[in-house]
Amino acid sequence: MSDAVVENIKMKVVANQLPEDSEKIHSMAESPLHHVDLASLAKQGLQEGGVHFCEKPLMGLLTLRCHPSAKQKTAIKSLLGVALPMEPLTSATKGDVTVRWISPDEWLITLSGDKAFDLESRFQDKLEGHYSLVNISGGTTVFELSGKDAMNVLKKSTTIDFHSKVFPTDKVVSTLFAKSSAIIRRLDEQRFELVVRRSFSDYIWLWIQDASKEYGLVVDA
Amino acid sequence: MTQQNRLVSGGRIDRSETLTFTYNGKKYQGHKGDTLASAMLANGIDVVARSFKYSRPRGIIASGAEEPNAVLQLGATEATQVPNVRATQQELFDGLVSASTNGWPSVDTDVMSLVGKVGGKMMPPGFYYKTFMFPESLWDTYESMIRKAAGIGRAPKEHDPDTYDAINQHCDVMVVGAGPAGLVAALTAARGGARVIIADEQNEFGGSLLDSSEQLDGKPASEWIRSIVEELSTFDDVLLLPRSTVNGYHDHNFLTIHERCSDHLADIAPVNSVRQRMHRVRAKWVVLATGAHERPLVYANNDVPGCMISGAVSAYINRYGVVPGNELVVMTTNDYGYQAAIDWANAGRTVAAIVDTRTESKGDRAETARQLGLNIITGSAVIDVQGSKRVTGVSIAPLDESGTKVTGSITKLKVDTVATSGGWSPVVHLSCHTGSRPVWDDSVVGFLPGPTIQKQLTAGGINGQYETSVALQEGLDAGLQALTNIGLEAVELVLPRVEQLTMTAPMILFHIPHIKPTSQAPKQFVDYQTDVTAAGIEIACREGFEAIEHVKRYTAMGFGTDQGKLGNINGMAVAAKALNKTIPETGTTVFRPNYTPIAFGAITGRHCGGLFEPERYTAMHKWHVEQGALFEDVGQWKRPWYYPKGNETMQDTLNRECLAVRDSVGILDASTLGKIDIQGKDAREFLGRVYTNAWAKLGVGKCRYGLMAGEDGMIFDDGVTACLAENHFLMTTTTGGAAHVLEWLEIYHQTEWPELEVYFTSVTDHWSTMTISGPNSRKLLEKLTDYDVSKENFAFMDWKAATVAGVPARVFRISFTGELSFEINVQANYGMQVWNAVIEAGKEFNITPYGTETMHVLRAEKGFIIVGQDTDGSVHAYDLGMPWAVSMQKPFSFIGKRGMQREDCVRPDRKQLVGLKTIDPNVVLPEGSQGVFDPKAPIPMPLVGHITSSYWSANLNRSIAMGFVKGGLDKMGEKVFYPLADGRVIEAEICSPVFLDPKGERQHV
Amino acid sequence: MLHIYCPHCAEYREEEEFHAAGQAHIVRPLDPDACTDKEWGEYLFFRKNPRGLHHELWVHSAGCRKFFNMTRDTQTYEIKEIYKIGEKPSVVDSSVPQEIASGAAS
Amino acid sequence: MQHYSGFGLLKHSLSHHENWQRVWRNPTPKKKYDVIIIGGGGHGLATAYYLAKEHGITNVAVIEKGHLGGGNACRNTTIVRSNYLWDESAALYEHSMQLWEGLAQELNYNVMFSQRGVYHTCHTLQDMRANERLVAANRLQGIDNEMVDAEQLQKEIPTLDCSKNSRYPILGASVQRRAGNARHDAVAWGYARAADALGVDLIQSCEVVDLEVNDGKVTGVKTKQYGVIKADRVGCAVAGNSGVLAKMAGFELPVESHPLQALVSEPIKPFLDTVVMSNHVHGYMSQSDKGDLVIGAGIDGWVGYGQRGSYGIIEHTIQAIVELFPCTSRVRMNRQWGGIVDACPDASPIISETPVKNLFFNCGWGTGGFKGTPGSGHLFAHTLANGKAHPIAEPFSIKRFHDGALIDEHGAAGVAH
Repeated sequence: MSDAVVENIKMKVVANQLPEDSEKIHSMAESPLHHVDLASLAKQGLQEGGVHFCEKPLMGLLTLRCHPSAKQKTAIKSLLGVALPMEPLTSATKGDVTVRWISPDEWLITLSGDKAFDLESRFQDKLEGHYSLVNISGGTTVFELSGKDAMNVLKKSTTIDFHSKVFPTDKVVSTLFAKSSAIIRRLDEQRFELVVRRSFSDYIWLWIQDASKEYGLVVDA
Repeated sequence: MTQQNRLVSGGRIDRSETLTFTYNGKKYQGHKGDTLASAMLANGIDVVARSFKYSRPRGIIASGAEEPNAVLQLGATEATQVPNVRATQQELFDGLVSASTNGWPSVDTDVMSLVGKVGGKMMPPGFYYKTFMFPESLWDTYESMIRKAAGIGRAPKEHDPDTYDAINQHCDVMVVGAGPAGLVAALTAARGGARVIIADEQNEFGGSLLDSSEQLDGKPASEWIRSIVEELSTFDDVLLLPRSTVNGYHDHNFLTIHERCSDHLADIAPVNSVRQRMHRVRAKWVVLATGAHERPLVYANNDVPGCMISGAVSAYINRYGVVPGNELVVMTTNDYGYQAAIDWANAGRTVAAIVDTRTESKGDRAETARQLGLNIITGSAVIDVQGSKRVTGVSIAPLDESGTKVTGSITKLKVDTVATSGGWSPVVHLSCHTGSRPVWDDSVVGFLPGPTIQKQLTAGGINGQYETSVALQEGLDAGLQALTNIGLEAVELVLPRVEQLTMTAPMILFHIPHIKPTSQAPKQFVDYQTDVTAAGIEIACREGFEAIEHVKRYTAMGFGTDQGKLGNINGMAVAAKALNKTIPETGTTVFRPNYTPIAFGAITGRHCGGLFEPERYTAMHKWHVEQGALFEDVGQWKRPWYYPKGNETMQDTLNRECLAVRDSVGILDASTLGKIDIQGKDAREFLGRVYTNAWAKLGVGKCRYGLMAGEDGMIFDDGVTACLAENHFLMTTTTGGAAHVLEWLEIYHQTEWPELEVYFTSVTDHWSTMTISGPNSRKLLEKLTDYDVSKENFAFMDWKAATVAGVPARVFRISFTGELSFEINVQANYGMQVWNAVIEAGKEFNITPYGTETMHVLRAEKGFIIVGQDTDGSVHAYDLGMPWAVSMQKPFSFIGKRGMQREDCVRPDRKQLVGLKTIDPNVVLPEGSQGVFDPKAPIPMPLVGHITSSYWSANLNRSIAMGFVKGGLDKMGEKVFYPLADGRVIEAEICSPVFLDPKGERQHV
Repeated sequence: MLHIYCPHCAEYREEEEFHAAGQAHIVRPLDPDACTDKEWGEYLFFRKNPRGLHHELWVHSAGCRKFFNMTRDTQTYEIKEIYKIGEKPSVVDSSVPQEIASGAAS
Repeated sequence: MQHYSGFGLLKHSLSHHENWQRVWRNPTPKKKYDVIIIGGGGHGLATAYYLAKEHGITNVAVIEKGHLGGGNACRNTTIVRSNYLWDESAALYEHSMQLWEGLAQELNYNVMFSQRGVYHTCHTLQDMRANERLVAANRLQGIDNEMVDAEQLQKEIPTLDCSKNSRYPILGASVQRRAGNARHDAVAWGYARAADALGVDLIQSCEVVDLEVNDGKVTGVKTKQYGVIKADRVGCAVAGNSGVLAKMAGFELPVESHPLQALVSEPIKPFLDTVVMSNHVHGYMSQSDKGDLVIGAGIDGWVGYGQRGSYGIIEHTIQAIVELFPCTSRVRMNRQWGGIVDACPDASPIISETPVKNLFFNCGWGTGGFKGTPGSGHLFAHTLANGKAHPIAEPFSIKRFHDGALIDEHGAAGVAH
């Protein structure tokens, strides 16, 4: 078939997965811990303690798979506003976009939920060559653990060495979390971000409550 | 009750704080700082146990982890019972309740001891291998008798009220043991800037120094300890762990530490805190400063309460202010033994004699003893002990130079305590855990750590260095070495001055001879807890059990809860003598984790009860719970099994759900199916290689079912894959197989076909999947979307992007029920709301939620297989009667093609999956039933295949089944018989597995 | 407990994060259909299983999900080297024929 | 052979047990034997015993590099059962089971075979199907096996948590009541004593460093201590070293050697008088006559000859045990250890001729080795005596890994412990 025809063949499918009207986007969406009603817990529960927890619901999360050529790197940088971190276990942030190194050919991108489709389509238009960008926003959620004992809870839950000498701010690891898994990033000395899978989020929430008991767990809305 | 053995002053206990505890129902008092053992001795409690085999009274021998006798039951309530707690390691707390574990009616007067006395001679090592055989029928009776005598403590009957914890640690230097060597090593490393963990099993740091009256820099050792500990606690990167036993030293410098957080406070941990914590440590370098255990000597009746090891006597006096008796005799082969006598005398009680097996000692300790005017008898030994529940006297006799026989007449001494020292055994246990065998050293008279590939250093007693001054120096050296090894600068550290004592060489002696030969002498115990005697070891050797492992297993030596810490070396020495070999020739001893026992709960940590394993939920889980669904565990997922209404039986529910789907419309939460997004120009080629069927021509917008096989040709997964775009596919897998399939795709891509341009991404959790199935499903869908879902515009096995209930969705027109079906996929954050909308819109069609069980029935009516239920890893596509799902013409030899063509895989008489109709339509064959062709055949009967799926079909108003039958595909219409456990033989006819709508018209409407 | 260096994440991780995937350098025959049953059986099931140096395939399953090779002493459990897919081991047991290190994709 | 009995004990006690005979001799090896068995573990010793007893071949040597019964024979969790799924394995293990029954009397050595029953608990519908299938098969194969529901199970094992609120509630179980435990050391020692009495030379501390093979035929073994010892036939029963021996003979096996760990608690008063295995939560436990809880842990995923595995396996196993038996949470673990299991891809053993003539292998028993000991020895003796396999052993030839006639025991039974 002629090149003209090839042009028309749809190579990949990208579709907006959010309701058209922004009203619905918010009224209909339920994050994995929606049923827990963290807002009420925040009011009723402890107000002081060694560990603070909150969910950052309904963010946009995308998995980028690529062996970027120089050309692709430049294109991706202009698309994300930040260059792909090529150093293992590092991350880069620009505005509300954060890119985490997951493996030599995989990155996890987060941004505000309603911008995911836009990013997908811009990749579709601008990025040539072999790559895959997959929206996983519905299958993933983001937790934040902070406080003076946050690191202890992480040490109970993973085998990672979180000493600031070897785990500075912005470092990212994918690892086991209790009997599930998480992608963990250090936000500052006492703040950590956990990206976890939807179906495991209840388990991880239960685990965190249990492991935090001896320090006191504060839920932040 | 008064603490008659408590000194008015001295020791590290706090006399101002009195604690009350209970032993065998009686109340006693002790002080803060006591162990249960020291408090018992303070109160003059002699008998703490009855021995395992002979029921002999036993008393406290030691003061630490090596104690074999004082093993008690602890716990004030049923739920907090703890078996087999070593009194020497249990700190005293107010309200502690303890009890001895054996002896009836009581540990003091035990009728079994008579049996022990009489029957004892009938119980040589391995006696049970030699008897209880006749008549064969009585073995069960014999065994129940044996089991009555088994065990020490008991497990609680109620659930554990405490919580446990595990935490992962990383450090540069892990120091094991906080004695003089360990403390200096830790401080050196810490000052050099290393990340340090130092752990010690005792409640406070100091190790041997806590038990001695030694001075450092002219001051009591305790002051030096305090200064070191204070400085250590100033470092951010130093973790101090008292009450923490390093129990296991695993490969690549992984160590496990068992910390007792609250066992010293009460029966049960304070609210919100944990009882015990395991530290899982990964260390760059390990410094073993584990010290040494003193060896008792083996002599006649050496188990009578009042017989102790000399170091323990000193420890009770110096650390706890307790003198465990009035008149002491010491027997020693070395200078250290003298210390017990010196401490005893300084405590103001009578030392009847120091019996030194050597001809003389010129050492400083001996000199001190002389200056105290103590009676020293040389070249002699305590060969026998009088007394039963407490020592009343000893027999002393001269020995020959070699210590092998008694040479002169016996003198008797009236004493109530015997302290013996046979020298020290380095605590090499941890160094053995990774397979390194310890090496015997004659100068040390003990085993030293053997060569190892672990990054391990050793210091102090473990090296056979028992003098504080040397231990301190070795600790410093180890600390400096560790720093160099991890590339850090050493910082200066000045060691304290310690008096260097002169010593006379010890005598190498373990087993004290008796006037009678060992076989006839009174019992000379080697391993107290397992009642192993020197005579017993001689018998084992005589019978040909010559390897030390044989000796240990035949006699049970070292198999107690103390794991032979006191006895093993003595036992080897006795065996060596019997075999007339040296100890190294006899063998070596291996130690395995744990160094001391650990509660199962501590190892379990939080992974119990609700947190034993994750429960995975879909976005609609809450709804299913509210609807009263019962759940089926599929992998870690909780899937709705069925939704009973009112007082329906399970079958009622299934009938209702099944009919609803075929008559109107049902809805299933299919979100748990694995989903993998596949992109890249070679995606299609890749699918062709990993599925058994063809993918080259699958058009955009189309779906196809595929089978996945291993290289052996056997089926391990299946599912529908949709072509989203030319280079873009969405693969679905079984719920349980999702993770495995993704790894399967990755391993082939990464290791075999890296040249193929394709990426795989799991989107299982991203999509909520709800299947609406039944004749009314299209009408229902039409209510929820503006998209034209008519037959013309939306054909079977197509997928479309459409907006459902206001949410963008991917709708697949595929069917696992054989009905008109639509699988609606929406981004999971919208799953619950869209589900609600579908339920709402479905009301007019009486939409019925159905679970996995109904799904299984419906698909069985259509003869669709379920991988894992209708397959078991030993069947290929042809066995399943699915040749249509295999494309032998594909250019690439797909995975499984070659495997399924092996000689055995092409046999015509393989077991093949067929449908089975019971002759009596009302009988449902039990799943798992095994078929035979000839029900009259004798057992063992030739089995021709089993029932994999079997249900009552409400739609067909009869039972249906699928199963394997040898050569079944060519046996349509023939009979198979299923003999059941209840004696019935069910007759069934082989048929096509498609029981309903063979033309597939219903799903094509 | 093995402490394993992931060549992709470039740091040591605990064994829990990894899966052993068996002997390394077993290449899928390029023309399976030309293999005899015996040859196919050997490819499927027969292994070196050495006491001593062993070249193994591992995957960092809980981390970067990448496969890699390891040379490990099966007696002492000492890890001698880690190398990526497609690379050859540098630590080899002289008594083992070299074909294992030749050409193999994995 | 000195007869053992209660009266004997009494008699000997009068002479202070000074006159007990040696249980076996310590012979120096002859130049040549009809049969050499490499490996003085349970299987090797049983083979030697049956060679002498059933086939009258007594010019036999068992060559052991360490001490008798020092390998997996003394490292296993002592479980004996025969409820395997496929006809071939069911026949094999039932053959063994029937030899277990009465073994103590036959050997005049109390191997303490205690038929206290073995339960397989079911936690999912899939588990239930697999066990119902197994039970149905066993009954028609002539092997006792039955299903019990959760309620009945709770009655039979009060300490087992059969409630609905555990993570994976127990739905029922299959139980083979003839199954149980035996005293592992005693099995090796009993066979050794009996074989020795029939004239078999048991040669300990003698390491085989090579096999003497001439034009495709084995003619003897080369030992470190005694040089070459000739033999007409050589049988290898060296669990944990099969690969090493095969390498000497110049071929590979469909076998991988993995660490298999086990552990015991401190001795406590018996509360469990049977054996409970759960393939789903991955733990199994019995309680010895000494009072120890004997617990089997999982197999490490990598090849390892170090007789030790990873701590993570111990953690998971104990978590499973506490889940099954909550009353054990405050009980304390005393000791752990590891064995080396030679695992075949289909979890069934190999009793087979090899590419080398007159050289035979008995290996790949995985976790089935201990329970298989008598049957294995009995069948392997037949193979060595006749140069060809006994009908029960035929399906277990190496050939099955070429033609594909595998006997896949994990397919249906999960982990085939």
